[in-house]
Amino acid sequence: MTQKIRNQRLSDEEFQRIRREEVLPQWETGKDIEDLDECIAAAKELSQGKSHALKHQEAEDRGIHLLMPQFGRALTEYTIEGLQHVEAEGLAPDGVWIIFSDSYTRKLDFERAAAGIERSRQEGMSMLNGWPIVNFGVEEARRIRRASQVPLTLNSTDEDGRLASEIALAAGWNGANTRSLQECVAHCKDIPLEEEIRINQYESRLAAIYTEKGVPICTHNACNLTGYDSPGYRSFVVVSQSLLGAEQGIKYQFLENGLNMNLIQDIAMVRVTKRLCQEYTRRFGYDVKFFTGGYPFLGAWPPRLEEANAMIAWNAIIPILGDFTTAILKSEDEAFATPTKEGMAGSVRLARHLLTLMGTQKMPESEESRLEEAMIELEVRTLLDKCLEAGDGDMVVGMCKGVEAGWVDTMLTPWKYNKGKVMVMRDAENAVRYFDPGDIPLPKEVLDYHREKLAGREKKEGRPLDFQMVVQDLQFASILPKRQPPSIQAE
Amino acid sequence: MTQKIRNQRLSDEEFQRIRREEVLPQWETGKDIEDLDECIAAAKELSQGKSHALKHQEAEDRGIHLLMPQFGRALTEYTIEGLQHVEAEGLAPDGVWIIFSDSYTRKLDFERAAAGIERSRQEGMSMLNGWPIVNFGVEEARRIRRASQVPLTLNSTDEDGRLASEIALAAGWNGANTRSLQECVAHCKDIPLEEEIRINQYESRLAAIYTEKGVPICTHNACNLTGYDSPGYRSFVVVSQSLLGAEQGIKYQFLENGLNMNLIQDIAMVRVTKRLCQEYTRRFGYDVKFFTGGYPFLGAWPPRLEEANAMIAWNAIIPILGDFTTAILKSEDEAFATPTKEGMAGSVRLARHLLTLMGTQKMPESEESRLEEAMIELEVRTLLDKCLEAGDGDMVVGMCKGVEAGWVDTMLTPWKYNKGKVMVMRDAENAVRYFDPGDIPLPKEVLDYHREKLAGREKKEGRPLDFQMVVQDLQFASILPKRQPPSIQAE
Amino acid sequence: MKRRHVNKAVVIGTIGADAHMIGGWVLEKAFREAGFTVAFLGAVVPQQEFINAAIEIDADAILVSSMYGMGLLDCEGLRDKCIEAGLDDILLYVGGTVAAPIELEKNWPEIERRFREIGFDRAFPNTCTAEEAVQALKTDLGLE
Amino acid sequence: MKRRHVNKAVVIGTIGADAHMIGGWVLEKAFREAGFTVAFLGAVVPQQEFINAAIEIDADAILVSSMYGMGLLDCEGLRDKCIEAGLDDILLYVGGTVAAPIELEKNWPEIERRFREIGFDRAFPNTCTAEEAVQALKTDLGLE
Ligand code: B12
Ligand code: B12
Repeated sequence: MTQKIRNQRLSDEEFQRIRREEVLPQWETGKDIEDLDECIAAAKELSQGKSHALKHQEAEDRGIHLLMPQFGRALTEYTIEGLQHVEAEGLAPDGVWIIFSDSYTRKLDFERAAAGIERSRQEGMSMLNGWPIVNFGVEEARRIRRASQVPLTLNSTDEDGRLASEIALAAGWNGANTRSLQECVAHCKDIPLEEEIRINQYESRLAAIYTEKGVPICTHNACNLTGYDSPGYRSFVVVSQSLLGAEQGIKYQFLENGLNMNLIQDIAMVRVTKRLCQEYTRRFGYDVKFFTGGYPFLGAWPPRLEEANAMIAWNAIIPILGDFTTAILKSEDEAFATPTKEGMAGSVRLARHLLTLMGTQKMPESEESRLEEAMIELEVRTLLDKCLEAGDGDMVVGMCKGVEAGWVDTMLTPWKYNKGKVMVMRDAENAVRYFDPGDIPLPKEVLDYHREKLAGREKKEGRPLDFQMVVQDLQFASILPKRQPPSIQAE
Repeated sequence: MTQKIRNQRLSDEEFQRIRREEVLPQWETGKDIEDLDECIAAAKELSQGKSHALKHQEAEDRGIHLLMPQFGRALTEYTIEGLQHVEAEGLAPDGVWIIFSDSYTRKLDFERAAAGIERSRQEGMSMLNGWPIVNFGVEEARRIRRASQVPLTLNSTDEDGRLASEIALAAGWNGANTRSLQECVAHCKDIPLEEEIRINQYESRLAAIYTEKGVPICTHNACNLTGYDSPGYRSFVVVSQSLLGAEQGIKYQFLENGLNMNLIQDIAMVRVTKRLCQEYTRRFGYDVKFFTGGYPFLGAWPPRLEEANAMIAWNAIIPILGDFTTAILKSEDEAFATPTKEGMAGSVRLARHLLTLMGTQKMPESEESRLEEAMIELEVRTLLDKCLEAGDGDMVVGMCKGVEAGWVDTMLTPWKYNKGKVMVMRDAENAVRYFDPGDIPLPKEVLDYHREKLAGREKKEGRPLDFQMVVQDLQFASILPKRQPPSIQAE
Repeated sequence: MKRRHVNKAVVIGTIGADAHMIGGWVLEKAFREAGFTVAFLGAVVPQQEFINAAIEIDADAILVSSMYGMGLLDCEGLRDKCIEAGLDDILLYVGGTVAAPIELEKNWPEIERRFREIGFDRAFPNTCTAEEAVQALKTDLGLE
Repeated sequence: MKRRHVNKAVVIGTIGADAHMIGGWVLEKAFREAGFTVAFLGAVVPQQEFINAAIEIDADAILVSSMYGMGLLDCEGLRDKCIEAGLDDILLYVGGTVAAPIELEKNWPEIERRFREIGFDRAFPNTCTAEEAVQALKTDLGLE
């Protein structure tokens, strides 16, 4: 990449040029959505009463929580069948779907996606890990839209989700994401951050155009990342992305925060993230409405029903107690395959009953929560401000410099531009702490705080911290206990 | 009853007389435990490494939580099979059993219990709701003791559990309860409180004698009550019982607090209860060690797996976050029958995994929790002090007067001596509040606090509180949502 | 079945050594609301007490609640005692968690068979709401 | 199978468009600890890269990780390419959550059958620990 990218809104001409030359030609189904105004008009009708943005606004007004399960199968029939099953079992009306596309689609390998569809038909099973939205095109996506009672959002996250989002939005789904670092770190290998940002400026602009023309789009602004990242890094990613999306004109963002499993830390992370998104977007003169969601644990899950249910419950309780708008759900199938309809219906029932049981209970503020928030906030502000400084007030320029220099860094990603000097570890309360902060500019008091917390684990386990623990932590929630056969037999 | 009862230790002669004349003759198996010293010696050996008291002490020292599932079948074989199954699936080593006796046994109707055993053999199913410990006698109880790897405690709660506890203790189980009001309110109909206290002075003294002779016994001091009682009343029952047990010489008490489903209120209740137990026992010069446990929701459970799992999870999370020593477990079978071994194994796995996930996370203190504690404490102190005043320093005399006058009162019990003027209701956070305090001496600020909380529910639901809500609250956690069939069919 | 005159009166209670009374309490409210005379006996009620109360209020039906699992055992003989007392055609309902073994409790047709065998007219699982109970009795009494 | 000399060297990577690399990372650590030379290729690795690396380090085995569900599709043809490249007797292992349909993923014998059919020597479910993986390879190489 030689082209220098900045945080700047795409002009209408530039947008149209990219659409025509880069995006729609990616696959043959692009030609069915050439007329953008027609698409927007159709979307307006199709998403009537099923708008992600408005559903969230309504939930906030009513003081309730939404549930957000996930589903996606290689064939449209399977996908519709699954959605309807789960909706009937308790998702509707206060729910929203995340529908996966498959990983070939995400890598723009539509030939292999086509082969996967064929293969799925032959085998009578879903041989792809999601619904290949681009291969099926806009009319099939509209069929799904009509078959469901609740808002649909698309998860087709990777380097380039533009065509997938175009099709989804034109079908009355909520398709778009506010992404940059999130994608590089989670799913990419070779793409430079500049190029990823350029691609996603288009997608954000697309969402903004729909919004401006009367179809409010609420993008997902996620920090699932590698599934094992410090809360400060997660929060930084979301706040920086919020600025990128806002510049393109996005008015609603759903902050999808990957949870690390510590109640206080996770809630603190989400509160700080939302607060800083508001503060920084305002500072730059944008006007954006933010909703919050908790994305369930993204490390290895246990391969047994009861342990999975413990995960499902704890991952719903954190968002409820944290007063996030939405609890995203995984299922008992997590360790094996993408969720089945039965598995997802089970999670919805479990989470719904938690909502019944818990009423409007919330986690109160405490000294501990204030301290945790203060520490995360300090870390994130330091990073944000360093970016803005390095970028001369331009977040995009600063982020790119930060990654290059390694002071924006995380641990375990396939992305070659990440330095990977950072090392994180769980403390005794399973909060994620820096074991080694690498080159990130962690304020001394934050580093001391993390060290102190890790010392607590050292004390609890009665052995010094070492690299082996870092490795073990990756599977802390997936290893099942050994059976304990009776030592004394009944007589 | 003409005999006036006081909170006073039974003399050895009186104890021996009651044992010989009242307790052992209740059923023929009483004769196998005539020699108390022999029983204690056997218990000492059999409970080696499986002592309830010492296991709790160890858990406290190690900073871990114990799990306490429940089981009991009409026949010994079924019972042993179940215990071993659950222990192998994760209960051992850090668990403790509650073994139910059946309800005939609890009412001393050993003839019907015998018929139930016979019937169970004929039908090849457990036709009783627990293991009839008295009919089977001490040798069978020892067989169970040997077959299990963890401490056993007996739940044979009702008017008179003396013979059952004698047999259990002699078999190396932990048999005894510290009971008075708990039993009257939960299981009795006609017995006067004085008589119930007299009966239980014996049981407490029995536990103390075992302890004095080298077999430490930790009694259950419970407030399960009607399953739907205000936290203040629950706490009052436990603290008053702690004094009665302590006077008889009990050195360890397991405070088994029925949970009402509000995180902050339940934790506050348990903390206040433990604190006041310590304070009041010390004030009277007793030296008692207290452990805490959370008894799962005792209202109607949902008749479906996933909803039951939500209950199991929330009922384990409250004790873990509250740092209670032990989480008592119910199972997915709760709405249908006493737990199956498969159901209990499932609960153990789920709860164990929560322990893994949560590490040493605890609920921090907050303004809300301090206020809740202060309100409960004020209510309980007022009741305790009023009892001591009315009883001229004697808790027993005061309690009896309080019940008679109706200022010790709860809502829904079969016990005819309870006035039942009190009415409780859930607030918007599902905490239990006084809708009508009847004649209990609730300090004005406590009453105001409850009213304010109930007003919050009124506001949330947008309708005035009424009696119908009291009735609905009884089934708030058991009604399953209706299916929502798709309104629009897939094309 | 030949039906006697209808008096809109029921006896409600929990049988045997069973201390559960919340279900009965909820039923009582619902039946009163529906215009019935109710003799509510609470919990731990012996068979004979049900019969005495039924005679006293001239009841159309005895609603036996049994929650603790020994309902099948506790209800045996009640129909005979009714007949002895001259209450030949009184309706006998049972409801709750009536059977200790889960194999039985989840096999409702078998439960119903067993209760019919000992002279009961209907058996209700504990998922039955108070409104459903009222509705069933009204139907059986030809009230609606 | 006739075995060539043993070089204690393995190639590890995640195949196809699959971005998961934590499992491979854990395996790498374990194999290094056990004294193996490891070429760790990370994620999103095309078939040819595995083969190039295997030639470069003279590997005894290629350990293909596949987590995202399209393992069966992505692995087809790898054995043929190995043979073309002269790696006739190299061991081919696959591991992870290899099949998108849960019906298949929970039917491990069928998964093994399918992978054997396309020339793999072993297939491991994602409950396999790194230590077990090391042990299996040592056994196959006659090292223990
Ligand atoms: C609350 C409760 C208690 C309270 C009772 C408080 C009170 N004052 O009543 C307390 C804590 C004291 C208690 C004690 C015991 N309980 Co209890 N208890 C329950 C629980 C959790 C809820 C029952 C309830 O109140 N439901 C709410 C009311 C409104 O609903 P309901 O009773 O089901 O009634 C409705 C319907 O069933 C129907 N209905 C009921 N009767 C009838 C009759 C007719 C004719 C009709 C038409 C309809 C009908 O209409 C009602 C309104 O909808 C149940 C489990 C559950 N269901 O979740 C266990 C349960 C009933 N208890 C059980 C047991 C075993 C006991 C104990 C022996 C202790 C123990 N081992 O746990 C003691 C009983 C001792 C004794 N002598 O009876 C078992 C019974 C097992 C079985 N059937 O095989 C249960 C099922 C729990 C379990 N799974 O182990 N219990
Ligand atoms: C962490 C994770 C991620 C992280 C990956 C981070 C990273 N840097 O690797 C992120 C968030 C980025 C991610 C993304 C996606 N993921 Co993912 N992810 C997981 C998760 C939760 C854990 C995987 C993990 O790291 N485990 C810990 C490591 C240590 O264990 P492991 O990988 O299993 O490896 C061990 C063994 O399997 C074995 N092993 C592995 N390979 C091999 C090879 C050989 C030869 C041998 C002997 C042994 C062996 O040894 C290892 C050590 O014990 C799993 C679900 C689960 N298992 O709980 C889903 C899961 C693998 N992901 C899944 C999917 C679908 C995706 C996405 C497409 C997004 C989505 N729809 O959710 C994208 C992938 C996009 C792409 N292009 O690949 C699905 C795959 C479905 C399927 N197989 O049918 C899973 C199963 C979740 C689910 N149930 O839906 N994911």
